[in-house]
Amino acid sequence: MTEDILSATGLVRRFAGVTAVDDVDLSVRTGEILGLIGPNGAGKTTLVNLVTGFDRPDTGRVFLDGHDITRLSAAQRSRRGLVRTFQGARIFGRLTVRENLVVSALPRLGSRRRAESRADELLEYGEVTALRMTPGERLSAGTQRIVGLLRAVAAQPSALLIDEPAAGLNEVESDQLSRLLSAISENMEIGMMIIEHDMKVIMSLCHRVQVLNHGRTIAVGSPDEIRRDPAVLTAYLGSSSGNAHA
Amino acid sequence: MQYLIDVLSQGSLYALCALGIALTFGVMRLINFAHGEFMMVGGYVLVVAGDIPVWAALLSSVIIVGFLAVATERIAFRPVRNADPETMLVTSFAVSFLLQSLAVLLFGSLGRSVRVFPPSITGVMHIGGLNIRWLDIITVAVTVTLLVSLMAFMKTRHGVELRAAAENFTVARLLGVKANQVIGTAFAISGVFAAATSIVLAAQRGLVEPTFGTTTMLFAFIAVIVGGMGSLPGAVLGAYALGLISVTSQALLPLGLRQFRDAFIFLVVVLILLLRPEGILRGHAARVRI
Amino acid sequence: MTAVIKRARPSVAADPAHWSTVPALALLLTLVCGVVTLALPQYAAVTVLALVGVVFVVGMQSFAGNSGIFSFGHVAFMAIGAYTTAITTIPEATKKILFPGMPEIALPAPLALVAGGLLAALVAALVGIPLMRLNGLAASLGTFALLNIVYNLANNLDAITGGSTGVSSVAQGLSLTHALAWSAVALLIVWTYQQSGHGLALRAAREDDVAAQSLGVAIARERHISFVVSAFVCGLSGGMYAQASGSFSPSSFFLVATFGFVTMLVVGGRLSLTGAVLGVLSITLLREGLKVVEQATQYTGAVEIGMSAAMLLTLLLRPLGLMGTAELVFARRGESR
Amino acid sequence: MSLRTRRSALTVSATTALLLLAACGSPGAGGASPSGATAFVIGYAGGLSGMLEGFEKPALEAAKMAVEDINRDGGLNGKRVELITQDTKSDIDQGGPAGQALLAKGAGALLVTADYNFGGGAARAAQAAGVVAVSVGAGSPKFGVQGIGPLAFTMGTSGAGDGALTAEWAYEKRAARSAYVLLDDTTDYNKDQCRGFQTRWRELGGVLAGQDTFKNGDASISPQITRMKSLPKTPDVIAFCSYAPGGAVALGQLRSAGIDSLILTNSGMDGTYWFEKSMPELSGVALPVSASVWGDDPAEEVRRFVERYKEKTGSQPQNMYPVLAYAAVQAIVQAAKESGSTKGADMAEAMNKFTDKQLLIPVSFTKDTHIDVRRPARMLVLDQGKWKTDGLRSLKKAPPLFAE
Repeated sequence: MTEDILSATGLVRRFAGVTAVDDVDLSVRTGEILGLIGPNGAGKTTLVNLVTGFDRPDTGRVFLDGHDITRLSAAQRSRRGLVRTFQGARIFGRLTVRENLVVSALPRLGSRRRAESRADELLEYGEVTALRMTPGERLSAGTQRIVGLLRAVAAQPSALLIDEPAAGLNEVESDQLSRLLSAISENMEIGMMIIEHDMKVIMSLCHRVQVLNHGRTIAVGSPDEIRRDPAVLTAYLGSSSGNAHA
Repeated sequence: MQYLIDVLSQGSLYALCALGIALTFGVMRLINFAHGEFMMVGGYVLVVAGDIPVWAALLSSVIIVGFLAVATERIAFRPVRNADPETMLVTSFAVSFLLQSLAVLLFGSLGRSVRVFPPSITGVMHIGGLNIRWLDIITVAVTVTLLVSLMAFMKTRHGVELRAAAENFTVARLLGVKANQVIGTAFAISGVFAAATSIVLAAQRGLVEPTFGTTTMLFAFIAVIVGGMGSLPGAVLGAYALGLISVTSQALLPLGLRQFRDAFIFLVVVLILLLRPEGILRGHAARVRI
Repeated sequence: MTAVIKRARPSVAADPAHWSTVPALALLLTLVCGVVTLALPQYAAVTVLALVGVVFVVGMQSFAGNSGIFSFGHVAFMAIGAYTTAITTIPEATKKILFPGMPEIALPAPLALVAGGLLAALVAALVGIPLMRLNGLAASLGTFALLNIVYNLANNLDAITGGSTGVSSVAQGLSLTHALAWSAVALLIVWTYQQSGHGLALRAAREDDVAAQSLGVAIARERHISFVVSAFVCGLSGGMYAQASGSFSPSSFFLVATFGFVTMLVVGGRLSLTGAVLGVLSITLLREGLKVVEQATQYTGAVEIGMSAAMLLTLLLRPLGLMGTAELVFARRGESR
Repeated sequence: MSLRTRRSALTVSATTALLLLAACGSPGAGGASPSGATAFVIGYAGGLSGMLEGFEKPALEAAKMAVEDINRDGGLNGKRVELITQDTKSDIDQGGPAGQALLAKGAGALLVTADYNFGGGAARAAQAAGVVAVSVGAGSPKFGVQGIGPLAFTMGTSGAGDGALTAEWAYEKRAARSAYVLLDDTTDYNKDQCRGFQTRWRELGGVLAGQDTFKNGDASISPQITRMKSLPKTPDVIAFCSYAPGGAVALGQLRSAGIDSLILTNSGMDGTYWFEKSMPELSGVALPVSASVWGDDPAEEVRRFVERYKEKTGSQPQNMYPVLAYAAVQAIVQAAKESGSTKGADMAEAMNKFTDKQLLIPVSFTKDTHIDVRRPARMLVLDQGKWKTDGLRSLKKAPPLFAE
């Protein structure tokens, strides 16, 4: 267990009688990218919220680098190295791109100057230096997603949860983002978990994939194993046929 | 028991006013400080109406204030509809300031006395040792009637649209709800509530002056937030809660501390907020989705 | 004129944290107030009061602008500053006759102002613990509660505050130079805070609180810091007010003042320091100008109607206020791109 | 993009230019300032619009009448008297600047708003400039040497004195023995009135049945009424320390709750505007005033003045402030005549010696007390919706002016 940078055991979360997350375990190692997939309403976002502290589990615990962080707030978890991105990029609209990154780097680096040089490095890394003084609200959706990712990285996370990075992006943007993601994974000491609908992205990026359905884990394994897993196929076909009738 | 009647009466007054504020808050996130001045205009309509029959005076008050509310929305609020809440708030300051100044110009600052109902129904009934003012009964009755009518209205097509808009304005628009129409309707109803409040208030106070609506409006505004922003039942609940707080603090504080009553009231308000930061009933406007 | 407005727009790719905002604003204030006072000595008092307003609104902006939370309570800090200054500067002899209950503390005038600021900051530090955990409108209502509590106490703690009659005989005399100097101090404090990591983190939380949390911003703590800083500046303005007017009462620091200052801030542009300054100047100017018109035409109501119309028009055309997010800076022609 | 920058620069330049232009364009220098050589100028800094307008506009009309009278009688030592005005917009902060504006136009004395806070600013400006300022009717004993300076005077009476006077009147003339104190703690004047009443009431041997507070903004005083109703016996009188509008609201609610005790209040409840429609038959409210405007003042001059006022303005005054304003102008001119000087210090010196000086109403000041504590009051009693004067009354024993 100690080699897992991020892990969770027995997470349960109920909303008004519905069990959105039901006894889920997960683990991510440094350098690894874990994919989290499942049909709509499977409980993926709720799970991310539980892990990152935006929601509290009814039972179960979350560990970061071996420490129990179940009781910490989202901000506290982030300062300890557990950072997430959002479905919408949630860029700070009236701050410049550079400021977006500086905000993120500040809590860990402390000094403004160091945070700024870190931000500049990452802007270079993400090839968006030209946009450094642009307010976030003026960026295209694709660029916002990239800046959102760089911003999360600026916080120097040891574990990074990425919520649907490619949703709504075109092919080119999606490829660009995938390249950035794998570069980050290779170059930085980081454990990553990605929620994504785009199977192409998941299959090409992830080392392991975990599948949720109705709040429960129905399969964990390599992308190839998952592709062939009968339970996964049933879940997706079943739910999509269910959707078609609804 | 007597205090309970006081609470009911005071709470109903706040509730009437709070519903008007909550309606426009719900559809466009506007904290309308001019609502107090809508009430003030309603009061002056009753003053000017003078000796015409009660029902005619009341009707003209409702019509004029309703029209004023819709007109204000057209002229002042529509252009800033998509701006930040702060901008809309200050816009409502401007409207409120303008209406108050006009009232001073037209009627003077001293105020005018007014008799809304004939003397026969402004007296007191004694029932089993309790003193019940007819006015208390009227206040509660008006509140309940309007509340029931509002609930009935909410079930009609317009009402459903209004609720949808209060829930999520962008989605409602995508579903084909006409923004201008919905907001116009909300203001018209808000105006009717302002007029109703002004009638009850004028009957209770017997005096209309340029700042007629201010205090009640401020308390109702607190009720809306304490009750749950954007939630109509919340506004009503918040109003009665506030009535309860103010009546009990007046009744229970010892004489030496009674002058600090308002400090106590606001202390309790802060306590409620700390316990329930999104209001007693969590309103749609307060909900954040990640 | 070398001062040029710089906009935070993509086309103007310059550093929004330009060093020259404070000097530029200080120069603007000095020019405007200096010229007005020299040319029209009868407006000297108005000018000094406008500078008091500048200090207050700039102080309020450092909280409201950076946190995005609208405050109805900052006038309470002004009250605290004013009472502190009064209590510490009214001569013993006067105190004995007029305010027998007042504590016997004496401070030199500038120190009294700072003491007022510090006490306001202390109160903000205490009440901020619960209040800054609230969000959005609930926080605004919390600040409104603070305003009402302070007003209620000031009105009824007669022995210390002089009750509704308020305090008088404060050593009068806030010269234009002093008022300008304090305005510069206030601008510097607020600008320094705004440019600090704390200011930046809070602005991020203003834009998106969820994202800010995910990046480790402790929002309540950042708000609290901002609240204390802005309370200090507003407390300072209260002390200045006491010295400028010589007398005041609880109602000097209640709804009318609150609405007035909030209006100045929003009309000027609440996201910008320059906006705060310009809001005070333009509203004061508008009011004085309309008063002249009213006096000349004997058309009572010109001021009120004109003010409302101008406010409505400004917000209609510029919903983020006159300045939006832009700041006044010194820039050579072309440098700002 | 340079266009945008240039436009912004333009905005700032234009704003600055506008600032300067408007500043320079305003009068003062250009305004027709009456020449000090041929005229003595009295400035009126008052709330001629806004929330005080109802008190101040009638006062201004009366001040104008006084100036006319004085000029008709030959002016001030051969000089004409002129009245100039500056509207404070009923804004406390505008008091000081308004006073300064008037002084800059050459005012040799100021009339200021009938309130310590609203009138104080202009009075302090006058004090600083060495000019006498007279408040039309501030009721705070601090309006004078103590709170503003030796050049400030008020025509009003003190809350403590008014309260004590009603206590004596009710105890002696109405044989009242039990009293309830209902205090609107919004202003110090109210607190002083209730304090003065209680002090005197105890000294006289009256019973205090209970006390309670409310606030002027309260829409309803039901809890207070409930408390009062729970008394074993309805008190004979209620010392009701409040003012309209809130006072009118509370008083109406007392009556409609069936509490018929005699209500002792103050000049803030003078007038018929607040009850004529809502309670046309209202009775049993008493208050002390310096002059009755309801046609039956014991002094003939006052009655004549009120008639003239009605003729001139076409309206019935709603309170004594026009009378006080008239007297204030007379006081200023008398002081200048008697001292033979228009210097503030000399005029104040003369005013300090006023003892029952007949200026429509008697006016008395001393070196330390610039509020009249001697003036006999008229008790106004409301009977069937009409104010009637219940004779002249002087205080037998004055309570302390300031709270201990």
